[in-house]
Amino acid sequence: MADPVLQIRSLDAFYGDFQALFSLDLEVASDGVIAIIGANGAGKSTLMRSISGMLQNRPDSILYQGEPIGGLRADQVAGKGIALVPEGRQLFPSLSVEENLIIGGRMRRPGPWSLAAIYDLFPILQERRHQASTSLSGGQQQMVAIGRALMANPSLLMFDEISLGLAPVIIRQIYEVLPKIIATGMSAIIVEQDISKALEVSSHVYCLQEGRVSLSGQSDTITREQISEAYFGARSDHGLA
Amino acid sequence: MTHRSNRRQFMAATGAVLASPAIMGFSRAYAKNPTLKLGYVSPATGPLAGFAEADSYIVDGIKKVFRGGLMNNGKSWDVEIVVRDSQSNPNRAAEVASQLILEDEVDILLGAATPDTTNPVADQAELNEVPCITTDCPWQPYFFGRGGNPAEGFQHTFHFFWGLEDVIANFLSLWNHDGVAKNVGGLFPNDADGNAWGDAELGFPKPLAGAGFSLTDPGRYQPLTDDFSSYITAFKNAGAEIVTGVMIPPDFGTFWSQSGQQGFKPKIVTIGKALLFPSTVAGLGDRGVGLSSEIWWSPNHPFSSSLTGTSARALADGYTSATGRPWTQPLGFRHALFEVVADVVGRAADMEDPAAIVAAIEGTSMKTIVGTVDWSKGPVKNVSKTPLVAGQWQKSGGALDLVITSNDHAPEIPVGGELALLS
Amino acid sequence: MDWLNAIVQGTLLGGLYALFAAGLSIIFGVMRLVNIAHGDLIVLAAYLGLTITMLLGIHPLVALLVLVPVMALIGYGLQRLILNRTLGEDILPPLLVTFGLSVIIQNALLEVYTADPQKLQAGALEIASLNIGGLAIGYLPLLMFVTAVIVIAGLQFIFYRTALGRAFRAVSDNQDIAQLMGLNRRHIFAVAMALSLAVVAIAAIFLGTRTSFDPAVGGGRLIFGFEAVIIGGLGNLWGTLAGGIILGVAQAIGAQLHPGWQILAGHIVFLAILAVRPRGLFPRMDG
Amino acid sequence: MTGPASHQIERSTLATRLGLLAGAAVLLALALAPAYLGRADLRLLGEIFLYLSLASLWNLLAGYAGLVSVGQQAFVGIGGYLLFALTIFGGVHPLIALLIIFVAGGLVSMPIAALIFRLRGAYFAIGTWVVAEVCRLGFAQLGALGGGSGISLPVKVVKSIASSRAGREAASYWLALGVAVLVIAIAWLFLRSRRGLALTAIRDNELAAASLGIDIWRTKFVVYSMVGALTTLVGALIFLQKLRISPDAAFSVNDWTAFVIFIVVIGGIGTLEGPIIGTIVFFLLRETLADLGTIYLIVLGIVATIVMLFAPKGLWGAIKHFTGFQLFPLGYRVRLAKGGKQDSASMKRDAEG
Repeated sequence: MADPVLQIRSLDAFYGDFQALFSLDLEVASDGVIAIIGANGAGKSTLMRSISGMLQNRPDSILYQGEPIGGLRADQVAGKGIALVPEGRQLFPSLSVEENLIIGGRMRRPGPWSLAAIYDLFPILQERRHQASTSLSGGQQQMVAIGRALMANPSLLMFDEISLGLAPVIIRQIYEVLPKIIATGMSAIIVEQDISKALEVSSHVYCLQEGRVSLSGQSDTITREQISEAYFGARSDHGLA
Repeated sequence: MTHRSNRRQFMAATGAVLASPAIMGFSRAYAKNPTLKLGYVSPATGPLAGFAEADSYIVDGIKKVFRGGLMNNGKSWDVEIVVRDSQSNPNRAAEVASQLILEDEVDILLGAATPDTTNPVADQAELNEVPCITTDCPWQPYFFGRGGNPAEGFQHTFHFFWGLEDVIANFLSLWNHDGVAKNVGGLFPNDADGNAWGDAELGFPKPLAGAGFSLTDPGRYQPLTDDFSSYITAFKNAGAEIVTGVMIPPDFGTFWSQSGQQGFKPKIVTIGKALLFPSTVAGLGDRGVGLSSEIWWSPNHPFSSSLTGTSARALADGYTSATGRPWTQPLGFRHALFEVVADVVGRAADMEDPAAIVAAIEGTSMKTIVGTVDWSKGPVKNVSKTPLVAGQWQKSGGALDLVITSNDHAPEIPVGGELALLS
Repeated sequence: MDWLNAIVQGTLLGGLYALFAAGLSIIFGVMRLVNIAHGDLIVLAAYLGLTITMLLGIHPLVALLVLVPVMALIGYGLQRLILNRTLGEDILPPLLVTFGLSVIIQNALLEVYTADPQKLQAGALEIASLNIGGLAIGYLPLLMFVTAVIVIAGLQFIFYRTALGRAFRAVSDNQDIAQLMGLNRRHIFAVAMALSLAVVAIAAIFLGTRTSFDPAVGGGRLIFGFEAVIIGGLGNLWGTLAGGIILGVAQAIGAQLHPGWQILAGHIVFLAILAVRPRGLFPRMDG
Repeated sequence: MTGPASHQIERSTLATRLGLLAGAAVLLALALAPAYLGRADLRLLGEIFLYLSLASLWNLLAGYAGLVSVGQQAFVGIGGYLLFALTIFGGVHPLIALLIIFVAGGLVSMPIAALIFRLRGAYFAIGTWVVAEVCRLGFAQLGALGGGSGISLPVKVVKSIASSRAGREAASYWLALGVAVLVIAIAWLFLRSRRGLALTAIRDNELAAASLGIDIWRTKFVVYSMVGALTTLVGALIFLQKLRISPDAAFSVNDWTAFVIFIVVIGGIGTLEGPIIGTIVFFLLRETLADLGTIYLIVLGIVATIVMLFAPKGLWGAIKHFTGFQLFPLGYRVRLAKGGKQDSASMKRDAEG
């Protein structure tokens, strides 16, 4: 097996005095796709913030291509080729659709993604490219957010709750293009509430509970019972919908 | 019986001495010579700092003169001068004055430079019944600005300077010039000086009308105004050939360059306050030459110090050689302030009694470096007037100089040249 | 005619206010920084300009070639070393720190340059004027106004047509997400402050040529700058120019009615506009 | 772990109770000060109390209600001018004038609030400043009150407070002490009241507070008017000491707002104790350095800047962080019955939020 693109080794993450992640270990193989699931407050967003540099940690708790990045700022991490599609899309309202995309590509890393390639993937964005990003529908905004991250030509792309708040038909469309995107040569981390979607696109899955990994395994072999237990803790007798 | 001894006795009795910061003043009772404490408030910092630029030079010099002590009733008194900065802020002036009175327990309070300093200082002194002498502020803003009543006057506060009637008389003789229409434009701000100069009863309007001049006075502007177009338009419409006012330098600067731009070319521009200091006028470049102003004091004044015998010329030269800066008009008045103090100490019947000090101030009649100071001859109680002349900033040999061109009202001060028209 | 003249002169004065305000508008737009020291920085720049003209014996307008980069550098350093530490949700820390800076600059200038009023000498330009249909329009105010328009147009171009402007707006919209785009907000903020102080340098030269200045005059002008920015609306530099002109004309009309109402009229127009439109006339961003 | 018997909720700790006891002793000592302190010290203390009042009021506004005003000098100035107007032209006794001024201050603040509450954040701050400037320029137009020249308070008005000088000085001292105690007591009681709790909720999260049915506008309005009324009263007392008022002095943004903000920030914003510490530090600096002129102001600016950058919760914040002590108990602590785990942190709702 090739060297992993991302290794997380006993990561402790804090918000001030409050500890959100406890000695967390995680690994993303080169060209691999992992899914991260877990209940609200389990620490998924904290993990995203930690990897992307929005939350700074002990430098060697996060290794990217063998290099410690845990202590870097978000802009430095972005320069190394890690991009994030943030939860809730978070487009820049005072930038037009095209400007949102362009600013995503301002690191000018080489790779397959360009404005033309994004418009190819999401033709509707080309039509709307001069509009204010806030005037688009939720699904279209998600396309811009994905395009904006792709423009960086990242080696590791992270999706934080991309189906949140979108109509099922839109979610389906997005999950249809997702494998195509990843196939252009990158690793991915997908944070998702929809467990079946998460298992469908990933090769490996981690489940977080109260800031710790409660379960990890191959997406195709893991069972619903295992997930259910990992979601709600050992004593839970709830089933999953 | 003074408040001071009151407090001392009380503190000694209660043993609370150690709790009080005033312990420093307490030692006086045991010193060999008694100490006279003078408190002096002036605007060392802030927008008015120009008025106080010579203060430290004067105070240092005076301290040397007073080193041997001042004689009173055959007894030598050491003199301590406590200087406080008003920060050009009347709030702060009141604060430091009250500190000087209550904390430093000064025997005489002194203050100088514009109503923003003299009035709060004098108000605190009056309430706390401490003798107070101030200068460097026309007497009307001082007297009426504090709600003074000519019939009663004040109990403890005294002032020497000239008044509006003097500045008006001097300006009028300056303006009585062939080829200049008797048509004046007035620029009076809404501050203590401006309101006094522009006052319908006490200010410029009445005497000007009496002397056959017509005055265009659009109203009081707010200091630090950025646009004087409305004034310029009014002056142009009225055909004003003379401009007068009492302004701060930035306002005059704005007015004067806008006048140039908007084609208003008066023949005489005589402005109080803004044109006092050489640095301000030099800052106006060629446009500063030919402007005229009141002159309270200059090296050409034929007076000398009653303390040191120094002539006005020597005082100004001493300042220039010590600091490298040109002389300024407040220089003489600062020196005179301490001349008056020394004179008062010499005559006071009892230095321990504020009432005796007040009586000595009232009885002052002396020649100082700024002229005669005599409170018995004042226009109102508590005010003594010093002579005033007027002149013009002229260029001689490349250097700007304030030349006395009119001495009708103080003939003892020699003129140095003639008024030249601006256009 | 008098009224027309008042309006024309007021408009030209609006150019000066817009120059005061343009620098504020940039940093307020990019990082919501309320810079109380802005007025004192203008005075600082005027003194530096004075020193440059004296040392090199050059015309104040030529001194801009030196002054603009110097002030920009000061701005960059100031932001990176001090002001960046104050930025966050709370508007109080920047407010207080710039209040502190204002006091420090004012008194340091007093220490170094004394309280003497100073003025920049621009020679014949100061009083030369153009006569249009009986209206005398000074070249200096005209130049000031034209400069304000050019500066505003330039800033608007930078803001809405360049990569730097995109970065400004992105950081302004959402600092965290902008960081994810590889934008270092500390650097972007510092560049914005550098730009702001470059404009301050231009404003300072005009202020110092127009009338005399001393260390204390900065604060009084500051409030007009803020008013122009707020009247115009956040993120809209043309709005800032409009705001400056509205203030200038309001003052001129107030003065024509009664000299005492001149400054008051500007403030009242400001409050009236805000009472009706709390976000200003032409906002392009959300506060 | 549940059940009423296993824990009790209380506001105060032993340290707090001791602190209050000590505070009461200090207060008594201060009240008796005219008997044993000299005039200068009384005067200085009086000034300290007035600044303490201004600081506590501004703190209530900015630290608790989130209303960062740089225009409180509007109320100080209005208070001062009303005092002069009422006593000189109305012939009202100064002490009665103070009562009228307090009410008038509240009334004046209401339309101002209605106008500036439309503004948010920095716009609000600038708006308050402009309102204060309008007051300054407006009073400068009132010729009867001296216009731009200013006006002195006739000595006989001051003397009507008490015939003897000692009596006047004591009265003026007690007024200042009284208003400081009044302000702090009102702030404390208010913060413990229902509205005060709502205020803290708003400061912590405006959206959440709104969803809990708290009327944010109304709550802030009440605070603003209350602070306005009290600030006006303090302003009247300040100018009763200064004896002279002019528009620039009355509506000085530096004297009545910038220095007050310095005090609150140095002491610790958002705590009742902060303004007390800040006032002490401010006056220590002033009394030791003020003779240095420009240097003093530069030092003051530097101190305020450093505190804001490196100890944003101020000196009291630092003290509290290390000791957990608070003088004015606002928070609740859960004390578990014996055997229970000591865990106050999760339920503590202290003043810092």
